[in-house]
Amino acid sequence: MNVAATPTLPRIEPAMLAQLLRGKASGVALVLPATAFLAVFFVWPVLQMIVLSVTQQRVEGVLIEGWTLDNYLRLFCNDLYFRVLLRTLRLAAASSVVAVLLAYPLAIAIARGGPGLARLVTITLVAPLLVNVVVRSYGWSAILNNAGALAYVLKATGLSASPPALLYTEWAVLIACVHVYLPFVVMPIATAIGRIDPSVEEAARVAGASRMMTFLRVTFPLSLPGLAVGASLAFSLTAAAYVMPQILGGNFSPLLGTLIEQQVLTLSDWPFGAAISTLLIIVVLAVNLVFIGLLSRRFSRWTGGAK
Amino acid sequence: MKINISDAQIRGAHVQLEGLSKVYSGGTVGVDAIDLAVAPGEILALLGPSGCGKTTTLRMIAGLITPSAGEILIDGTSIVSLPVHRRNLGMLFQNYALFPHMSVLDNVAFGLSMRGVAKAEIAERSREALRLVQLEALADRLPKALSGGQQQRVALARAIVYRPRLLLLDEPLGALDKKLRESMQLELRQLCAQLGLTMVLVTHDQEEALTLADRIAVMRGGRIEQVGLGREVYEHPISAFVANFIGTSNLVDARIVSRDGDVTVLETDQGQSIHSTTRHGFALGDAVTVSIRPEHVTLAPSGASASGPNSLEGLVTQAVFKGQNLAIHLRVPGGADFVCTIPVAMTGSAVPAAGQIWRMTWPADRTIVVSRA
Amino acid sequence: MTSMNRRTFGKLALGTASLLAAPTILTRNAWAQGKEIQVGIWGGAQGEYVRSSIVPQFEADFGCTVITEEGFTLANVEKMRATRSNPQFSVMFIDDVAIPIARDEGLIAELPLDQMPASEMLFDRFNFGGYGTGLAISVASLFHNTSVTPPDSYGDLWDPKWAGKIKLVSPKNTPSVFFLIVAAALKTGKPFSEAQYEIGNAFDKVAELKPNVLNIFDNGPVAVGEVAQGQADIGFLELSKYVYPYTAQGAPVTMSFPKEGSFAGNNSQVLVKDGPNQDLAVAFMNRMLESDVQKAFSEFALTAPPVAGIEFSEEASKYMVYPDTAMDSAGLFTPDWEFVNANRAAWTEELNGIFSV
Amino acid sequence: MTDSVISLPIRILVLLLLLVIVAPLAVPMLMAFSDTPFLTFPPQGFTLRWFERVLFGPEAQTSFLFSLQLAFLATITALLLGVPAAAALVRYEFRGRSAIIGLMLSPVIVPLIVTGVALLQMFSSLGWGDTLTQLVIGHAVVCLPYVVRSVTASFVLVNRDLEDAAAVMGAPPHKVLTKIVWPQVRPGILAGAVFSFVVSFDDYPISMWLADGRHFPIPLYLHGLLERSIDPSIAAISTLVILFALLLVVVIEKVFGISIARLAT
Repeated sequence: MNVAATPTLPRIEPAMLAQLLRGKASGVALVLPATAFLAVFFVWPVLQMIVLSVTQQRVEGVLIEGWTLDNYLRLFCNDLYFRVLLRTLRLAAASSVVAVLLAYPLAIAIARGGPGLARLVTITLVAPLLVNVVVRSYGWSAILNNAGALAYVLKATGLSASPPALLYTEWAVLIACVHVYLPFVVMPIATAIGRIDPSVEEAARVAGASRMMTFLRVTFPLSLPGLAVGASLAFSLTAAAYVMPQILGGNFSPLLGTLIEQQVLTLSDWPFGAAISTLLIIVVLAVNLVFIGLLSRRFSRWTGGAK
Repeated sequence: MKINISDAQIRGAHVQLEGLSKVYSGGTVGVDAIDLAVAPGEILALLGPSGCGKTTTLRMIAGLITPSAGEILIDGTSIVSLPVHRRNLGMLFQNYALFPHMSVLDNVAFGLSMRGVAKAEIAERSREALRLVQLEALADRLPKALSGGQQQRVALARAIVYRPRLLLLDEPLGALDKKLRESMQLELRQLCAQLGLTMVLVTHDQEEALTLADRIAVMRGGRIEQVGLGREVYEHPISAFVANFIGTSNLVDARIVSRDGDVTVLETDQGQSIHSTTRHGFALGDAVTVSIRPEHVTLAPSGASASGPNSLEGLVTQAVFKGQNLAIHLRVPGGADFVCTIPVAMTGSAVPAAGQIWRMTWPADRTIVVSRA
Repeated sequence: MTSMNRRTFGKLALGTASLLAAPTILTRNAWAQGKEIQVGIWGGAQGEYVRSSIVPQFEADFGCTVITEEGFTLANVEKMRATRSNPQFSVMFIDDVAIPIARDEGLIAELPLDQMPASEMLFDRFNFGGYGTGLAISVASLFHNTSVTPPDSYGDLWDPKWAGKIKLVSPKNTPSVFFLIVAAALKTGKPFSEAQYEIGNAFDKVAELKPNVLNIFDNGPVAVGEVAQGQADIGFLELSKYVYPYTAQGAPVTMSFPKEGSFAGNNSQVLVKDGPNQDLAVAFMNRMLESDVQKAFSEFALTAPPVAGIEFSEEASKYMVYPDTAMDSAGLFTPDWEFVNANRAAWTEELNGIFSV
Repeated sequence: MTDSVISLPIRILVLLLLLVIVAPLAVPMLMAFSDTPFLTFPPQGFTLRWFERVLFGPEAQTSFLFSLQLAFLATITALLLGVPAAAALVRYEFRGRSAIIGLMLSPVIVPLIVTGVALLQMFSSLGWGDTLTQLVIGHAVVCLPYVVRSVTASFVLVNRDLEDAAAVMGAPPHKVLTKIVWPQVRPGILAGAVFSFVVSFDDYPISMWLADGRHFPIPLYLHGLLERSIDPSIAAISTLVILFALLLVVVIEKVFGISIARLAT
């Protein structure tokens, strides 16, 4: 090849890239920077926090050092934490289920709709992400409160004289969580649907399946990898949420995230906050592993091994 | 009740397309008011280059595309307003379109379960259909574990198991290798005859159309250029386009200079005279194209006396050995290129070689007059 | 531990620049030239005033750089903790509640009051044992929509007629402690000063309020705005510095002061132990206490100053309890923060248990 | 080729959903024009002064520009780390591969507030890095999962035959990379970049710990405003941010030549 034809590339580069594209050790070389980065700036500091939960505790407002399990004992001695844990799991599960249900029509619109519709849906989903969660939560509160937009519209249209009290209930928290995390569910599902060969769906319809049956028997099962990603994201993010429960739950339905924030910011009880965090991390991790494990094993049986 | 697909002779559907059109939202015309009829049990091929509207037509019959205008009648009843899944059709796709997450048996059973057939019966009929395509042994495999030919046979079983009266095929064998494709073509033909199915086939491969179909509709630019039995279309193309799309033709632009009974005399743009005794609808002075099939041309060494009215000398540019035939490419004065094929067995000692001049002759009754382009 | 980092370079560069730019200042505060301190301030009207008025003037006078960072008391304490080994802040604004904690954990230094001439005018009660000074005093009490007649006594709020109409302050916020003291006082019939030690026994009283509570609010300004909009009748309870800015702007919300008394919310400043440029930090804290600064600051934020001898317009004094004698007669109560801090975690857990459904 | 894949009822449902998604933003947007010093619905009167205050207030401007800078740097960092990692995770089999995938996605699981303070503690005990570097690192940690996720998905789809074909036709590896691989993974990388940018731009829990007065991202500024008083300038900022997002869409489509709709497919 003529060197003059590619003047911007130094000679060494092709060889280097060739090395990168082939060879086994290069795989390790490529993941190394990101792995090291996360090890240093994520795993290590978070581990330090977790260590805090077994080496320190706060007694009457003063930090005491030394190995202890008291922070964890406290989690199990008061039924408050168990209740909150259950609520967190319930809300996170509900949020991911509802988000998945709502995500499908949107994902189908993105993956199978015309370019105009796909564009509209994508922009509507992504653009609001730039608006802070707090503002969006107050937006919901402006809609859901008993003098708010929903009540206003319901009264003005005569649909309901006394709109249901939604604000400061778990419902409001659920609505806001679904709203905030929906885009993170739609995108992977849309990607998964986009990967399904349209003729497979057509074959189902010609074979006598209605749109609904085609979706249930063909599209849905084949979109499971996307569902796994989206649902687990919604679950994880909701489980750690603390803004929405505060603003929209009126603090009546705290989640583990709320308690962590409270321990850290109000009570400066880092060791106990770290203990709650550890509990949250373990629970979310376990749910994710089981959920994704189940789905992906299933799915790789169908399509895996192709490569 | 026991139903056996191979026993039950179905009377294939009678399909009629009337003024069927598809105009896309951008204004592009995909299919332009075509009329077509397919007889019960007939295999019709829609043949044409890509973008000619053949696939759009097939998908309109299937219900996957809504026509802009026109009617699709099956046994005299319009199906245009019926949704896809209520049309009771079978369809084969180019990439098989098997459900990757279902076993072979479940793939085949799909249509039956959509029709609410009882479970036991579904199992029985699905296995029966698999036996028909000789894949019963692979019933529990997933599609990814099958070869391309096996996958298409599964697709076939899936399409016929619920006994549709019309089978639509969208380039069904395009992804298979030549040998497999040929055997599948015969298998398909046999099966259709056995079941009495009507088939509409879309292909861009003239050989496939000729092998599989009873009749061929050659499409071009959203319209049907010519419909007819395979042999008829091959032997009597109405246009240079059809002549060249089905088989190979030597095409020479010419003008009709005189008519005498059956004999039409034409003069090529290079001034040579050609005689034709085939029927055509052109008048004196019309600008037409003359089509001569390579296998109808005979070659003699240069200088040999002309044995008929149609004779041209040309310079051999290439001689290509094709197994049974030898394809000789010649250039005639004035620049036109000709191809003629001669059976290897008949070449004897004198084989045309590049650089030699040879004389081509062909009979007037094999000289076809078609419209230009 | 610290190497020469970019911030140090920045200081050098800045110092040189201001040396050239402001030669006249050299004469008086030459020692402060080019130095930089970081001050943790609050958000809100107070923070806005500190950043837009006090800091620029101080920087001009001393030829130094003051970096302000908005936060709230407990986050600011947390930042001091997290950066204990390598302090970045020099001065922190925190509420008096956190001073004992910060002192006991060795996060803050004793003030060199002799180097702070303006501290002479400081009321005794606002020097917090030499570990900080007050900056702005608010009153914590009930706030209500002006269309509602507020109760004379806190006890009225337990009446079913307020069902679902009260916004209660979150355990996250300091006024939550005041609420617990009120509940204990109502339960025991004792004054605040004694009742505060019986909070542990008063949670049945707290639980009885639950049917009347619409929600528990974290964000004072939002809660005040919502009461102004009529989403709730009454707020239980918040500092005047969050309420009066609305009142002054004509929103239909104001404060009321039940007969049992109200609470003092003391915004304060502390000197971070081993923070950079302590001398400049002390000068800044002194500046915060100077009379003209305090007058303007108080009028802007509608709070009372911790220093004596300032005259206010009638319009401004409407919103503040000043001077110290007025604070006493208004029954402004300051809790025993050390006791509170030792028990707050347990109380919060109780509150969580009661109000989380 | 096929028309009307999406039936009318689904189309209507989608439009209704979009309305609901927009509503909690539209309501504050309407309030941004309200001539009252507090947020109220329905808005009363009409004024542009909140926009004026936000647009010409130096703090809002500085915060906005800083957030842009931060989100940009964090995204670049996350891309530089995440893209090669994602490529390797798809292309190579090596020991601990699934553990590394788990690691890459784990920052989503740990509550951000914990990650933030843990980082602050580490940075301060090491006395290392200026504020901007610390913020970029903190944000890159939380952005990385989104990048790895999107890019991994796009690498799975790359047709290896094309690479072989190009190589056979004489393309050297770097040409294969730029001419064959890059166009195929570009939408995935863009999707990762967009999500990363958005996550960083909207982050509060990490910035809360690592920011200082000179490096003050817009979410902190917004929280500051909320602590101060709830007036419609918060609504005005949100309105402006939405407009900015739409501008960004135009930039992505015109400059990168990628339809925004392809983000997901």
